[in-house]
Amino acid sequence: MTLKILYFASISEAIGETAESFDMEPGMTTLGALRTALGELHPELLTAKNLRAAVNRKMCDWDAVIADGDEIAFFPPVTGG
Amino acid sequence: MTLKILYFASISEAIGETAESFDMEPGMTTLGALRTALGELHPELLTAKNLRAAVNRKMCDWDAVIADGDEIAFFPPVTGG
Amino acid sequence: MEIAVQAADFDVGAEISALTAADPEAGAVASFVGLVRGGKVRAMTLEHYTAMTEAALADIVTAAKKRWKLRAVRVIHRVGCLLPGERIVFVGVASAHRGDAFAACEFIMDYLKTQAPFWKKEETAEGARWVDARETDDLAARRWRDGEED
Amino acid sequence: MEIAVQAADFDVGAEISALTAADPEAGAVASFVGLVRGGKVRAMTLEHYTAMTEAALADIVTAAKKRWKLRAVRVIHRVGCLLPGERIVFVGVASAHRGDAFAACEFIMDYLKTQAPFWKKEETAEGARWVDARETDDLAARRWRDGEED
Repeated sequence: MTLKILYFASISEAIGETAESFDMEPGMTTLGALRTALGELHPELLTAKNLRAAVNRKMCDWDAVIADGDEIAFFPPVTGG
Repeated sequence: MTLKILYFASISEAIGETAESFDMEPGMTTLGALRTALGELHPELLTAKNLRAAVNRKMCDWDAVIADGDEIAFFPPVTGG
Repeated sequence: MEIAVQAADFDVGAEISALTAADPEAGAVASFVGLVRGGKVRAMTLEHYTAMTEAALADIVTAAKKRWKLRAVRVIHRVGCLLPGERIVFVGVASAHRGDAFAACEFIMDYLKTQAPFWKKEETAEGARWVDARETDDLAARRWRDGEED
Repeated sequence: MEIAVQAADFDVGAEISALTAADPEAGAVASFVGLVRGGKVRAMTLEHYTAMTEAALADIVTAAKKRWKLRAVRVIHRVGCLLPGERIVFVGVASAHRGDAFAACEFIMDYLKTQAPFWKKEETAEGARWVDARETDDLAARRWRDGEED
């Protein structure tokens, strides 16, 4: 399945990308599994402290199920307001 | 001793006065005693629900001590804001 | 001047801006505006105990400053005749962080409602009547006492 | 429009007035303004997740409306480059009574601080750095969960 991956703030700077497309093997269907798989390309995703993620623009826990075509964003804890 | 007495809001309307001077017998030195003494002139002070009072512009309990020349105000619970 | 008791209306935006003007450490402003509610009320008259009012408000502000870290405080309370929709009261509190600003602003309003010598008289089609104190206001003020250190 | 994410500044007084305009039942407006603090910070850049930001703020407002009786809510958050003293965020809540307005305004700020996808980067004499999330913000948001009914 193909996923749209976005990176924000310090994560984006560390990886050097703001967006990419990622093809994931079938059978690995959680946000946590995606993080592990993407971590082979971008080890920053594994070492980042308190990494957060959103699936289709909703903040999710690592056990969230993901599907083909989803928009997945990785970012540090938010600091607005 | 001579006291300056002020009435506000519904208390003032019920009594029909906003201010008066009151001479109190020596020996009766609390706000509660003053209320009882003034109540003979203005029974509204005895029957008013939740009557409040201030001595020299500070809200006080009925056991507050009063002295010659004090400014004493009687009023209902406040409703500003 | 931190405290004002006045017949005139006030400019909420200007008051909030003034609380942080020239203070680079003030990152948070919590504020409150109370207005005359409509419905059956045609007009409202606010009586007050002139000689005591500002001192009572100043005592409330002093208590708030003792309890929280505040950068600036402003309290404005109107008196006289007000129409529905008109502003009655403004409380603004500036602080470095929002927790202190929110708590102090609500504390000042809760104490103002039970300690400051103002009385409202409403005019309706059935005549004029003095507004009754709300028991919930006493409860609101009382809850701050549970956490007091002294 | 209840929610705005914009580069432009906003008029706090006009926003607060608009919350109660033509609503005779709105007797209370609690509001909050957050500003860029100075000190070592020369400028601040706010990045955000454009496609998600307004939806995240709308979810927070919906949760507040479910929990308290509110008449109107307004949330404005700026993005882009801001200087010390400039406004970053506005939250205004109108209600019949002040308790609901204060609680909802603080709730919205606490959730915004932990749930809305904004990130601040500060520029100082030593260079630029991403602002760290504050643990106290997590604690502030968490305390609203203790009282939740569902």
